[in-house]
Amino acid sequence: MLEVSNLACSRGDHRLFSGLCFALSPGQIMQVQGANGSGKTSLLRTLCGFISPDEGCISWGGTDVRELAEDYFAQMMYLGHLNAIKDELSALENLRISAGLSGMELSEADAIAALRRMGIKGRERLPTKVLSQGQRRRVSLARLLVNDARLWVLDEPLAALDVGAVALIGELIREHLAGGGMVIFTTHQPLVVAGMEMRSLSLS
Amino acid sequence: MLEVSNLACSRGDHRLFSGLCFALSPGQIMQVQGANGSGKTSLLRTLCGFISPDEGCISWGGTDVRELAEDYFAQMMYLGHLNAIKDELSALENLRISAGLSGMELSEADAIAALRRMGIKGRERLPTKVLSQGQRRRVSLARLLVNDARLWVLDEPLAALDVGAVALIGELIREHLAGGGMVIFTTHQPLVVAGMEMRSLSLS
Amino acid sequence: MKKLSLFSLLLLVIRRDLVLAMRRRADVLTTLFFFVMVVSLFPLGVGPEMDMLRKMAPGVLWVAALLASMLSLGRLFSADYLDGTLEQMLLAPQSLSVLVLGKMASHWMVSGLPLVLMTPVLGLQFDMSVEAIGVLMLSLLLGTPILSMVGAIGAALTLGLRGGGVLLSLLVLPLCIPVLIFGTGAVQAVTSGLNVSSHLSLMGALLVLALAFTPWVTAQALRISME
Amino acid sequence: MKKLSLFSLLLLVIRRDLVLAMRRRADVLTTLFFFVMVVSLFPLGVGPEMDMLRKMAPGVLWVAALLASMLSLGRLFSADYLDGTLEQMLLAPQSLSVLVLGKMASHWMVSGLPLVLMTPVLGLQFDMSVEAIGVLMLSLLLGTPILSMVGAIGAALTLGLRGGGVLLSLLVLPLCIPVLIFGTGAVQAVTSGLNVSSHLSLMGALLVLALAFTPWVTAQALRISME
Amino acid sequence: MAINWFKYSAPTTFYPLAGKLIPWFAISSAILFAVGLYIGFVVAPSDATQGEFYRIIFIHVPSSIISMFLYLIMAGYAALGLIFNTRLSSMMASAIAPTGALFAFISLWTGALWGKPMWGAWWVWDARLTSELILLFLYLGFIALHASIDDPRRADRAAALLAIVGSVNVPIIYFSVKWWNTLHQGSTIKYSGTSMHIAMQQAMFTMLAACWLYAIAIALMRVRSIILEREKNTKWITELAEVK
Ligand code: HEM
Ligand SMILES: Nc1ncnc2c1ncn2[C@@H]1O[C@H](COP(=O)(O)OP(=O)(O)OP(=O)(O)O)[C@@H](O)[C@H]1O
Ligand SMILES: Nc1ncnc2c1ncn2[C@@H]1O[C@H](COP(=O)(O)OP(=O)(O)OP(=O)(O)O)[C@@H](O)[C@H]1O
Ligand SMILES: [Mg+2]
Ligand SMILES: [Mg+2]
Repeated sequence: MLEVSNLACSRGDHRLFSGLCFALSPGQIMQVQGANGSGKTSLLRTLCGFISPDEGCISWGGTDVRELAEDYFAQMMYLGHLNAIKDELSALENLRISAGLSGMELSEADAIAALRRMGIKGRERLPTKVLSQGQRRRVSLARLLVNDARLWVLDEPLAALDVGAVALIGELIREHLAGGGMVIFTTHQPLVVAGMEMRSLSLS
Repeated sequence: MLEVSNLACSRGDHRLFSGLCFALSPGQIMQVQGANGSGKTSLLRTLCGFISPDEGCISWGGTDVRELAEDYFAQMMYLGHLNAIKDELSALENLRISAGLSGMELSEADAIAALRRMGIKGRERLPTKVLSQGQRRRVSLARLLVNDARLWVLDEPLAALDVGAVALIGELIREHLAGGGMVIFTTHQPLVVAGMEMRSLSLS
Repeated sequence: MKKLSLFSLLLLVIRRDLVLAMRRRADVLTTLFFFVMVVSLFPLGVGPEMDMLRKMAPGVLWVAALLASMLSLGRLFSADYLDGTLEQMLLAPQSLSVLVLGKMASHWMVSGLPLVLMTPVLGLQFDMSVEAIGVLMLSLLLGTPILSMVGAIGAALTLGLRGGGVLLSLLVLPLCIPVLIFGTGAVQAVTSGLNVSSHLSLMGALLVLALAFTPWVTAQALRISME
Repeated sequence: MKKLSLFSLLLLVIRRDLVLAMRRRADVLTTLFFFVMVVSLFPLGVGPEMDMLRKMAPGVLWVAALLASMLSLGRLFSADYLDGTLEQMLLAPQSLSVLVLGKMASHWMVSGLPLVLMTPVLGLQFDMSVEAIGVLMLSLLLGTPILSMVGAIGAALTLGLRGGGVLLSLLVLPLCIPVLIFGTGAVQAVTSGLNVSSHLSLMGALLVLALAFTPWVTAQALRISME
Repeated sequence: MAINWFKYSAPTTFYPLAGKLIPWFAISSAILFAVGLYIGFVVAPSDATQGEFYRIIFIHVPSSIISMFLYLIMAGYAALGLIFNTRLSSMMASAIAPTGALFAFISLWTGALWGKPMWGAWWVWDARLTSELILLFLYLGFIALHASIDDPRRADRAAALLAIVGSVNVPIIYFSVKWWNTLHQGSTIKYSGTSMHIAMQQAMFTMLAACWLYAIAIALMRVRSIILEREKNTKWITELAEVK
C-alpha cells in the first residue's frame, strides 16, 4: 500500500537520509531506528506531508500522496511528539472532538469505553491540564481506538508511559495489524508485538 | 542530609500520598516508582518547593527547607519534564546562561566540553529549535555536568534518549554518587547505575 | 461511528472553540473590557471637552474595536499550534477551509459580537446621537467579521514566531484600514446628514469578498507555516 | 567556574533577554511599528482637522505607548514559563527579585525606549510645538519604565492562563492610568504655559516607588503562579 | 475576658456563627432602608438649586462611599489571607468583591442619572468619575482573575496580591476632587459644621448604615456558600444538617 522510493530529506545544510526505499503492505509493521537526531521524526513527518522531501516520492496504493491529499489523510493517522489535546477540555471532550475532526461522530459511551481501556478511569471529566504526563499521553493514544485509519504513523508513542500502558499499546498494535492495518513507528524503548514480524529501518 | 517526614500531598480532591517518610544521605540514590498518575512528579515538585505539601516537613541538614530557601536551592538541582532551554539560543548559549542563572560563570571552553560529552558535537552553535527531541533533552541534561549541586532531582531524565545516552546518564549518576552526591529520580525505563545500591520508593 | 457532514463539522469546530472560550469564563468578558477600557482611556488623555469627544467618538470606538480584535487574534491558532491540535487539523480528511471558517466564526462570536452589543453604552458616554449609534453598530456588525477573517490570515502567517502578536498587528492593521475608514465614514455621513447606504453597502461587499476568499487563503497560510 | 555577583547576574539576565529579542529581529521593530500605526490610525478615524489633532496628540501618543507596552507584556514571562526556564529561575540560589528586575529592564529597553526615541517624529506629524515634544518625551521616559514594571506584576499573575493577554490588560490598565494622567497632564501644562515640574516630579516619585516595590511583588506573584 | 479570635477564624465555627448573624443584619438593614428612604423622599425638603433631583444623593453618596471602603476591607482580608494563610479571610475577600462591584456600579449609574439634569451629559471625563470607573474595573479584575484560576488556593493568593496593589487607587478617588479641578462636587459631609439640612443629614446617615448592614449580610451569605463549596469534601460539612 505505502511505497516510498528514493526518498531524500535534509534539514539546514545537513542531509538526514537519501535513497530511502521501502514498502509497507497490509498487516506489516516497521520500526524506524536510529540514534537521537538521526532523522526518524523527520521521516515520519515527511510521510505526513508536513515536510516536502528533497527527492523521491511517496505513494499510497500506487498514487502519489500529494495528489491524493485528503483521500490519503482519511486513511492514515499521525501521533507525534505533541499530544494534540486541549488542556482546558476534559479527556472525554478531547477524544470526541478529535474524532470529529477526523470526520467521525463518536458517542459519549464509546468515548468513555475507549478511555477506560486506556486506563483513564474516574478522570474522564477532569480538565486534562491536571492529569499527569503519562495520563495525558494515554488520552492522546485513545484516538487509536476510535479510528478506522489503515496506516498508523506513531512517533515515540511509548514516551511517558508506564509498563502496563506499554503492554497495552503492544496489544492494540497487534489487533490493528491483524485487521489488515499498517504501522510505522519509532521508539527508544523495547516494544513487543506478540506474533508479528517486526521489520526495521535504520537511519544513521 | 535530605529528610522527609510524614509528607502528604493532594491535587484537587485527590490524595496522592500521605505519611511519606524517607531520608537520603550522601552517596545514596533513590528511584520513585509508580504507575502513570501515581504522584511521582508531584512528589519531586514538592521537594523543590513548587507545591506546598498538605502536611509533613522536608528538611535539609536538619533545617526546614522553607527556612533555608535560597541556601537550599544553591545545593540542589531540578530537571523536570520541560527542558528549560530556549529555542532561539544555541546549545552553547543555553548552557552558559543556565549556569549563570544558578550562580556560576561558565567559560565557553568548559561549556563546549560538556556538550561534547553529551553528544552534541558539531551542533553547539545551531539554534536548539532545529535539534531533535533527544538532542534537546541532551542539551538540558548537560547542566548536570556544570553544576556543583549535591542533590539532583530528576524527573524522567531518560525520556527521548537513545540507548547510548541512557548509558551515559547512568555513568554520570555513578560519578556524582561517588563524589558524595545524592540523586532522587523517576523513570519508566530501566536505568543501570553500576555498583550502587538503588533504593526505591513506590507510590500507588 | 458515523461520518460527519461538512456542515456538522463546521458546527463542531464552532462549538469546540466556544466551549474552550467559556471554560476560561474570563475570556469573553476580557476582550469586552479591553474594548471598554481603551475607549475610556482616550478622554483621559485628551481631556473632557464634550464637543471634541463627540467628534472623536466613532474613530475611537472603531480603533478600539480594531485593537481588541487584533489582540485576541494571537490566540486564534497559536494554542492549537503549540499543543499539536493544528497538525491534526491539517491531517483532517475534509477541507481545511471549513475548519478554518469555523474557527473564524467562533472568534468573531467571542471577540466581535460582544463589542457590537456594548457600543450603545459607550456611545452614550460620548454623547452620540441615537441615529449615529445605530449606524455605528451596523458598521461594526458588518466590519468586525471582516477583521476576524482578515486577521486570521495574519495569525496563520505569524504562527510559531515569537513576538508574533506584534508582528501580526503589523501585517493585519494595514489590511484593515479600509474597513476602519468606511466604518467611521458611515457614522460621519449620518451626523452630517448624508446618505450612509453607500458606505455600508461597500462594507457589505467587503464582507462577502472576505467570506469567499479568506478561509482558503488562511488554510494555505497554515500549510506554509507548518512546514 | 566562579560565583557570579548580584550585579553581574542582573547584567546576565538583561543581556540574555536582549539577545533573545534580537534573535527575533522583528521583535523590537514590531512594537515600534505598532506604536506608529496606532498613532497614525487616529487621524484616519477622527478626520484631518489640525487644531483638533494638535490637542489630541499627547493623549493619543500616550495611549498608544500604553497599548504597545501592554501588548508586549504578554511575552515577558510566558515564554520562560512554557519552556521551563522560569522553574529554573525560581530555583536560582540568588534573590528572585534581581532576576525579575533584569527582565523588567530589558523589557523596557526593547519596548519602551524605542517609543521614546520615536516620539519627536510623530509629534511633528501632529504639529506639536518643540517644547511640548520635549516634555512629552521626558514624560514618556519617566513613564514607560513604570508601565513595564507595573505590567510585570500583571504578567506574572496571569501566567499560564489562556487568554491571559486580555486579562492582563484588564488588570494592568487601571493601575497605569495615573501615569497616563500625569504624563498627558504635563504636556497640557506646558502648552497652556503652566509649570510642568510638579507633574514630572510626581512621575519621578512614582518611578522610584515602582523600582522599590514592583520587583519584589512580581517575584511573589511568580511564586504564586508556579504553584 | 479574652475572646479567642482564632476560634472564629476557622470555617467550622464561623459557618454556624454567620448563619445566626445573617438574619439580624438583613432585618435591620431592611428597616433602615425603609426609614432612610422615607426620610429622604418624604420628609426632607426639596433643594433650592437642584429641585427634586437631588434626592438621588441618598443612594449615590452611600453607595460611592461604601464601594471605596469595601475595596479597602477586601484588600485587608486578602492581605490577611496571603500573609497568615487563613482560609477564611481569603474567602471573605472573594465574598466581598461582587458586593463592592455592585456598589461601584450603582454609584456610577446613579451618578450618571444625576449628571444628565445637572451637567447636561450622562457622563463627563472628570477625575472622580474616572477613578470610580477604575475602581469598578479593579473589582472586575479581581473577580476575573479569581475566576480564571482553577486551583482555589492559588486563585486566592494571586487575587490577593492584585487587591493589595490596586488599593493605591482608593486614595486617588478620595482626593481626586482636591487634586484636580473637577465638575464633581467636593466633600459636603464635614466633621465640623455642615451646610446640609438636618433631615437630609439624617436620611443620608440612615441610608449609609442600611447599605453597610446590607453589604455585611450579603457578604456573610456569600461566604457561607463559598465555605460549603470549598469544603464539600470535609467531614464536618457532610455532617451538617442542611447538607443532609
Ligand atoms: C457617574 C457619575 C458619578 C460618579 C462616578 C460619582 C462618584 C462619587 C463618589 C466616588 C463619591 C464619594 C466621595 C466621597 O466619599 O467623598 C461621590 C459623592 C458625591 N457625589 Fe458623585 N459621582 C457621580 C455623579 C455625581 C453628580 C452628577 C452629582 C451631582 C451634581 C454628584 C454629587 C455628589 C455628592 C454631593 C457627593 C457627596 C460628596 C461628599 O459629601 O463627600 N455626583 N460621588
Ligand atoms: N537547520 C539545521 N541545520 C543543521 N542540522 C539540522 C537543522 N535542522 C535540523 N537539523 C538536524 O536534523 C535532525 C532532525 O532529526 P529528527 O528530529 O528527525 O531526529 P530523530 O531521529 O527524531 O531524533 P530523536 O530520537 O532525538 O527524536 C537533527 O539531528 C538536527 O540536528
Ligand atoms: N484537580 C485534580 N483533581 C483530581 N485529580 C488531580 C487533580 N490534579 C491532579 N490530579 C491527579 O494527580 C495526579 C498527578 O500525578 P503526577 O503528575 O504527580 O503523576 P506521575 O506519577 O508523575 O505520573 P506520570 O508517570 O504519568 O508522569 C494525577 O493522577 C492527576 O490525575
Ligand atoms: Mg524524534
Ligand atoms: Mg510525571
